[in-house]
Amino acid sequence: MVIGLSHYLAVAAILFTIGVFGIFVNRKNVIIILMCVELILLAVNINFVAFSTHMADAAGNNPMAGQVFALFILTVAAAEAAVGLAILVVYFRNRGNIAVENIDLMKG
Amino acid sequence: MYHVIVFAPLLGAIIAGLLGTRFGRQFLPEKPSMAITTGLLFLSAILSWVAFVKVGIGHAEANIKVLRWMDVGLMKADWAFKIDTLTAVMLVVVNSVSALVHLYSWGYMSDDEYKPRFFSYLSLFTFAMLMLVTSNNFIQLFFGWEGVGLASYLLIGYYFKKDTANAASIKAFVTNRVGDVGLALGVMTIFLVFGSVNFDTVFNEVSEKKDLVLPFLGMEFKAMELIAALLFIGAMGKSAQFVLHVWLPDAMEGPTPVSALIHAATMVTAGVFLVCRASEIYQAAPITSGFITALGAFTALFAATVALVQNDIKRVIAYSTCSQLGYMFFAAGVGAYGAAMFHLFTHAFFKALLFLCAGSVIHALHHEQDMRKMGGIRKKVPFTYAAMIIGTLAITGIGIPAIETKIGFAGFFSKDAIIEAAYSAGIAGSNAGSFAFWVGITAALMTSFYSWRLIFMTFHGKYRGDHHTFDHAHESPKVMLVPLALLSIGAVLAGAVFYKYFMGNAGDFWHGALPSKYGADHAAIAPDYLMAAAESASDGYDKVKHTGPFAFLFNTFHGYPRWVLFLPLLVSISGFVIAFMMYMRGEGAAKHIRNIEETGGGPLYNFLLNKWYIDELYDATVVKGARKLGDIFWKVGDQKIIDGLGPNGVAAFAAGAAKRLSKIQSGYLYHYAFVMLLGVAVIIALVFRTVGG
Amino acid sequence: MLTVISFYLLAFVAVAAAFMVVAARNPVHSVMYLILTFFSAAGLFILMGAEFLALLLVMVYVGAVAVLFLFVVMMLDVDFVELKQGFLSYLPIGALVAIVLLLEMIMVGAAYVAGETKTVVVRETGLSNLEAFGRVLYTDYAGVFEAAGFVLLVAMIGAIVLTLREREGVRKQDAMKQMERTKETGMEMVDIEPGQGIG
Amino acid sequence: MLQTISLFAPQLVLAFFASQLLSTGAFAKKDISVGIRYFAVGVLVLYAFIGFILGQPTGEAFKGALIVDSYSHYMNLFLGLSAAAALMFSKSFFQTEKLDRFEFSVLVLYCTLGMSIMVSANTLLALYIGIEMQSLALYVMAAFNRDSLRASESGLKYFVLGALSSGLLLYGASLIYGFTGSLEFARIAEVISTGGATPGIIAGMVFLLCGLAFKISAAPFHMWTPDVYEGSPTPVTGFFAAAPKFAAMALIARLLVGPFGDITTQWQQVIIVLAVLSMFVGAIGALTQTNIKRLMAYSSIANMGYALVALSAGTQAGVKGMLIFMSIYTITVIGIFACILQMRIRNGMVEQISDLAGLSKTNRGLAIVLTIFMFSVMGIPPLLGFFGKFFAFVPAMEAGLTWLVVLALVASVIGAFYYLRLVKIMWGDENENEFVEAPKTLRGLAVISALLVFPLLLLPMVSIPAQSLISQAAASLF
Amino acid sequence: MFEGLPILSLITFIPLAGAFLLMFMARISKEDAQEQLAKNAPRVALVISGVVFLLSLLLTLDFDSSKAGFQFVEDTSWLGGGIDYRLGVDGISVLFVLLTAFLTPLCIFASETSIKSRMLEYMVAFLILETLMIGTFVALDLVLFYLFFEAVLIPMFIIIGVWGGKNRVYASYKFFLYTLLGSVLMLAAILWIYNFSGEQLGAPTTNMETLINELKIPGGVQTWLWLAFFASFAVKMPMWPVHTWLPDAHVEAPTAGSVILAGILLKLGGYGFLRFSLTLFPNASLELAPLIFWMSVIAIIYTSLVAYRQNDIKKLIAYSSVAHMGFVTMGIFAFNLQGIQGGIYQMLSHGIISGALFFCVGVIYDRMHTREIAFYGGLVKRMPVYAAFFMLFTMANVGLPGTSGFVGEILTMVGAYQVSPWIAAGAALGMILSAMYALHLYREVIFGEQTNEKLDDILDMNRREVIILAPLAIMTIVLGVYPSLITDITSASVENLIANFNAATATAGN
Repeated sequence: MVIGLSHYLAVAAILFTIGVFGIFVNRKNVIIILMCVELILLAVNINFVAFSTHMADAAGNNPMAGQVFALFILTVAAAEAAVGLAILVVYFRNRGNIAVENIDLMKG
Repeated sequence: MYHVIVFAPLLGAIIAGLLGTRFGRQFLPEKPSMAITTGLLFLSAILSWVAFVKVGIGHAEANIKVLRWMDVGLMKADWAFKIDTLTAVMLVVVNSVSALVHLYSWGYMSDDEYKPRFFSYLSLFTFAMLMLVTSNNFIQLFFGWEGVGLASYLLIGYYFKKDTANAASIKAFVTNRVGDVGLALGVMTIFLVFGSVNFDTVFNEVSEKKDLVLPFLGMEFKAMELIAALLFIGAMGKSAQFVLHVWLPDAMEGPTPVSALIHAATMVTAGVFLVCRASEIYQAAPITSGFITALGAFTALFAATVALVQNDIKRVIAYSTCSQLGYMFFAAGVGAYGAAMFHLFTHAFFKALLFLCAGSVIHALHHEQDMRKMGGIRKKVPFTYAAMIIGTLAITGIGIPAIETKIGFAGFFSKDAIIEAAYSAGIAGSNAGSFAFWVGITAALMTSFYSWRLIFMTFHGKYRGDHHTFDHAHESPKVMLVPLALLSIGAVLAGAVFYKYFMGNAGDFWHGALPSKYGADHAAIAPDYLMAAAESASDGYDKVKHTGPFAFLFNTFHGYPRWVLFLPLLVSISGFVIAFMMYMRGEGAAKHIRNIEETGGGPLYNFLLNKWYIDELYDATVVKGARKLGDIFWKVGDQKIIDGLGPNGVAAFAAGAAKRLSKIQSGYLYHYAFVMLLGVAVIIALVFRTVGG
Repeated sequence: MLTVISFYLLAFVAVAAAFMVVAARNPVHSVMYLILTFFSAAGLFILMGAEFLALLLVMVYVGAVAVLFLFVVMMLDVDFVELKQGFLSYLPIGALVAIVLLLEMIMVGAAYVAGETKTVVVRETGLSNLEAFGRVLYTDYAGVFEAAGFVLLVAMIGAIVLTLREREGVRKQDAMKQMERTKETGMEMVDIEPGQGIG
Repeated sequence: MLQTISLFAPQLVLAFFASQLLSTGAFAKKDISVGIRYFAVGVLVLYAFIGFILGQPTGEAFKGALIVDSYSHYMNLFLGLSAAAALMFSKSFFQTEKLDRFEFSVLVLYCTLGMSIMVSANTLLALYIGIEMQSLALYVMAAFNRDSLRASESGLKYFVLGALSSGLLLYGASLIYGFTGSLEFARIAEVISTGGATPGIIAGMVFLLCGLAFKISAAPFHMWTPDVYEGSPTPVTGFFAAAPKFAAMALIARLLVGPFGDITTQWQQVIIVLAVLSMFVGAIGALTQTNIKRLMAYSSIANMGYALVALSAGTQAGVKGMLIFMSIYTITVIGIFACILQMRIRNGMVEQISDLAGLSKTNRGLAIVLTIFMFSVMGIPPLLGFFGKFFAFVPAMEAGLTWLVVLALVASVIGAFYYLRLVKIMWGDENENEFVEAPKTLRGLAVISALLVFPLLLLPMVSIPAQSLISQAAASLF
Repeated sequence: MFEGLPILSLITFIPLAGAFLLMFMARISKEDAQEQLAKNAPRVALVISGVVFLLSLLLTLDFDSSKAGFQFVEDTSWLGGGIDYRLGVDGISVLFVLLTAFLTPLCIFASETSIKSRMLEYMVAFLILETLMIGTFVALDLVLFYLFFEAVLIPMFIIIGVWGGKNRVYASYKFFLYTLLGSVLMLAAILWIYNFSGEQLGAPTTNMETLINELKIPGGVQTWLWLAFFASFAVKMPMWPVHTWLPDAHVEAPTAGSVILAGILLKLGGYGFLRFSLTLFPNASLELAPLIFWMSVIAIIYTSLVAYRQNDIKKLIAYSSVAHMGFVTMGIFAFNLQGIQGGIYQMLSHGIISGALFFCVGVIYDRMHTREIAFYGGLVKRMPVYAAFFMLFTMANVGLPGTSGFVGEILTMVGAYQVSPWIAAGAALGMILSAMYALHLYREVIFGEQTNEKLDDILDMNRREVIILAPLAIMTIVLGVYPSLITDITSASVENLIANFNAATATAGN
């Protein structure tokens, strides 16, 4: 049994789904949602790396691009996390808690 | 000349209408506007007689184009005059009666506050009627047709404050419209068949298109029958024939001169005129002609029965008019167009006379019209009384039959001519003809009865109304009496003088305006097809010689058995006798009136009094039906169905959808995320479904 | 064989930890599980031969992001929130959608495997992973790299704009102010009357 | 070298001046936000026109990461000007709300930089970086009024969902990368045209589109829009509604006809689903709204649907139609927000539709201008909005999507209802509020865009060059 | 007369320029001058629309009625891609231009006293409306036509919505959305045609002349396109069963609004049928003519009966408008000279008559502020002049010969009769019903005893009202007596239209 690309893809898919699932079943607090987002990004990263390392060595294929992309995702995810948490903090200051159920001031 | 004849009344109407009424700040005072209209009308009338002589005797027919009118493809109709004898006769009738009515109205309407308006309407009516009779095409005829309808509407509703007058005017207009629709459809059919609406073109081509068959409303008809029938519907409306007669009695709400002018002498005869005008077509339409005969006869009878019991003086005369029109129609139906026109002509005089006399009585009694409240006023209004007697004698057809010298009142000649025509048609094999003949006789009996009943109830016996009124009753002023006198002369002489012309005994009077197939003397002869049938029949009416004391009755005079000639006179006299017995003997009228008040009258009496309940029937079906249907269409159709399912329904649906949508938009992050992911899942599934992967 | 075992181990840990991130009641625990997920993922990266990214993942995510999370969780002092009634009734349909999504994604992966036979690993090209990065990152991707820098800058501006509050009455260092200080401004000569103190 | 620089001059201008302004602002002793705003506006205008100033150079920059063509020039023009307009009308709002900070201008500049990268993106990586740069700036701007619960809530929602959409987008990108072996658009297109559409590519494309659909708030990825529009400070909402939408739409167009040009039938379905849902959700959702910003959110959802109808044709005419539609929509939206920002009564901003009651009496000019916008966005001729729709639907018709066009038209009738309500309230209802005089800039902006929306642009001398510019832009994608 | 002068553009856009002038004046004038300006606005508008009327009168006189094609054609490139700015008139449209130009000044004149608020805006709206209406009739480009056709909604919506009665909101919405829904379907069809013309003719175009003469649309599609156009025109006409917006709109609209609505806007539908349905989709027209026929007849009978039961004067007249429009559609789809000429005639005459009737209602509404039939009664005593005018127009509405109403009705019926006697008979039934409701109205309002004390001081028509109604009355009679005034102008174009139609349906072979 060889561990091939599809194995990694499956792991990534599962992580992605957990992340997604976490977003919409989570009723506790927003910060978990942010973590779920990180999970999603991680899943994507696994995808990229897996594709990149299992790529056919054909003309025009660019194996490194996937890893570079993953690198940038890491970077941007960090930036995103910073902004996200900043917004969260602002929200917390205004609202006093970060329960997801309470974020419904605007609707309709 | 013809321009003047036709347009003088219009000019009068415009002047009086625009300048004389308050509509135009009354630039003209009352008197001048009345004088102008009346003067112009007299001018017109005099010229009409001139024209009558020129055309009827001198045969100076004319075709005059006035102005282009409709010109759309083949649909060409101009404002134009076709002057032939038929027109000339009508011109004389219309203008003479109208002029006299104008004059009469000076007196009758003297205490009215809108006189110029009234005169304007009268002149307007005259103009429309003239347009009708002078028309050279069906469209202009239709113009006149509806024009007189309008004028009659205006005149019936002249007392605009009276609700009954308003209702009557609308009823008249709408009922006429029903007929007009028939006429319009007839005109359309004519256009379809002939590709033209000009009289000359159309009538010349009748023989070619005789056997054409047309589909109409899901059935197949012979074109000529269809046209004839549709045109006749128009005639029924205007001439108040049964089914569409309901407006005429109600029209008596209008001032009496109006009744005389419109509802006796002119407008109501337009139908007869139309049938005569289109005689070429009717000649080619035997079935319809038969129907006309039957319906005309029936109307004559029906109206006469109703007239027997009416108490309103004008209504009696109105029903009498209706009945007389029936005579004219059955004459036309059996092909005796000349007789029909003749009766139209004479009837105009004596019926106008009767109405004007009635008007005079009403005027005298301060607008009392109920005969039950009259009686014994012959001394108060002797002149009117005399005139009325003359009129009654004329309508009942008193004269001496079966002699070469013509002696008799106007009605005698024309009515007898009609009855004889019906008789000969019946002999010739037309069932409708024989039906018409016997009905005509019966109706003549009734005519005589109700006419004399009117005389007796009004002028004889004791006065039954308010004595204050009686004391103030007085003979009408001279302006009213002059027309009475002139018309009386007409009622006496019109028959005797013009008999030979109308009946074709003095040269070719009609000169092609009517089918000219007349016997040597006395009355018309049935159309060709009937004659052919009669000749082939084995037992001709004059084959068997009668003997005995009354044999002379069965001998022929000018081809008719004498009893046919005597019977009308006989029933006429019988009618007088019955009426005399009932209303002159003893207490007379008063007893009858009391009797009915006490018992409420028998069922037959009430049936007749209520005019066979035709009005009620219409009210229950047509009027209520239209209302109900209108309500249903409006409240259910428009509001519930169309709006409910349409705009309002859609709006409600959209609002509902919006509400549901805004519920989904809950504000919760997880819902939002869920929707997004659901979207992704669905879209992927959707795309893959078609990819097949 | 070792790779197989390590793969399944790491994959299992990653998935389980990820699940716990969602399921844990205490946010602090969630963060911890997140860190565990990252570690396992880093292991997977190494299995695939992407050592540089594995290290980066640990450094950036565990070192920076996760700590940031932890910091915020602590700072906000988030309460434990009990699961509410609606949760369970909502769960099945949520799970259903998630599973559908998962199936779809796996289907895609499976299709790939069916279509692709030969897989190569980058390492065999003879370059180390780090070297390979180095060759392209500042050449081919220089522009994007610059842009990524701006992204970070934007994030920084954003974070500062949103959270920095210059409160009154808070003592803080002002370098410019310090440097601009001269003897004249920094020093005030006060003549103190005996027994008065500085008033 | 100069040639190369001229290629990415727009981005360079933005990056350089943004950083300059940032440091100027950071180190300035006083609050110089006003000055920086004007400067930023200048920068944006420069950015908008620089491509044209340099003679519309074309080529690839940054080793193929960015592509410069007529399309990107056109987009830069529009993005720059609409961002400048948004920045202009933020002034009075932020000043009166005491929120004015120079960082806002800088963020707008960076955001625009992100958008300019998006519209020029030639690889998935550049696309991602561009989107993130733009998005991060937008998240912050949404929450810019940090003391307002609404603003922070909208920022939070926007952020969380935005991150989720980024995840989707990235997942798609990874699939595409994996199945084509490259991130470059040209290479992807090549692989697809030779190897055909594998499920992986299609799935990747769908994920990618879903991620991008979020950015243009196409249903069912629209859920954030009403809340964020409502909560964000009004000028920010105005900015949201204009430039970023257009940029994302342009990016989608580039993606669809570029790398995915050969799988039109597949993406067409996605676009059609998005279009239909957006049109109807937008139209129906707006019916019950009482807040004018929320209303505009739904309106923008619906309008994105119409733009997608144009794109769904997948032809050059389709792209052209989309460009025309979005250009007109952008102008309109800027005008509308300039009007909304003028809704100021003595107690402060008002956002309720009912507050507009009797506007035609109290402020006739504003009422007329707003009426023009409403009828324009309804798509009633002769206003420009009609022509936007006209040119958007023609290509769809050409592509045989008659039913879609009919649906779109029906949706626009439903949509007309709520715009009408606005008109009715302005002209028909009795007035309750006395509006205070609006600042000149806002009035100017509103009037200028109203004049543009008014058939001024239809005059042959304007419409023909404008059309040729847009045609050229659309053609450069093919 | 007008060589080298873009006369149609002038006629079309002078009112718009006038509207801008008014707005500009309002903009620059000071606060205290506003009132003065509002007072003078109607006069300015009157002058402008008067100029337009004169110009269009000259245009009509200069029009060569012997030619069937378009005249005074202007053709300037506009949007590119075959969508150009093309104007022109033929025998059919020139009269509608004249009618519009004729009615607008009257409306403006009437509004000067009856409009109480926001005079300036009202005048601006009216002038814009005039531009749009004239534009619709002169446009020779499909898109340009649609532009004007649809844009009419804007000022009309505002006129009803702002200056309307109590229930104006509902009415204006209904009016707007109803008609909008109809016309967007037409827009879809226009888009299709535009696209199809590209396929068939090589280059896409919306030039109506080219499309009419050269485009051959295949049969099955014709039906769909026809239906799409029909949706729009039927709503505008309005035909049963999409007529329900009209009574509401009429009732709520201010007098002049009603006049324009009935006088011109309804004609856009009929004009559209003539201009597009018959020319672009001849086979579909032929195929679906029975549908139109039945809808027309149902409209005539149904709405007449509904009209009979109304208790609001305006609503009654509105319903009668629907019935009269039934004659128009019936005539047009008879496809013969009489029918089509009659349809055109009926539209023009109805424009005058119903306009006049709405003015008449306006006269008493201005005095008493109610349109309840029951409120009135016995007006003839106090208002003889009014009664006379009202009588004339009522009779014209009934279709009395001698008035213009008759010519249209009889021609359309003659036309329809040649195709189907059933239809003509049904329409003829409408003649009776029209007499019923019209006379009922007249009786209830004008005749009878005056019982309502509030009517004691009602004044007769003032000079202004007479000036407004007199030309309409004169036109009603002149056109009734001398219809060739109109039929001569239209005949060449209509004959050409029918010839083309017959040629197209004959070659199609079905």
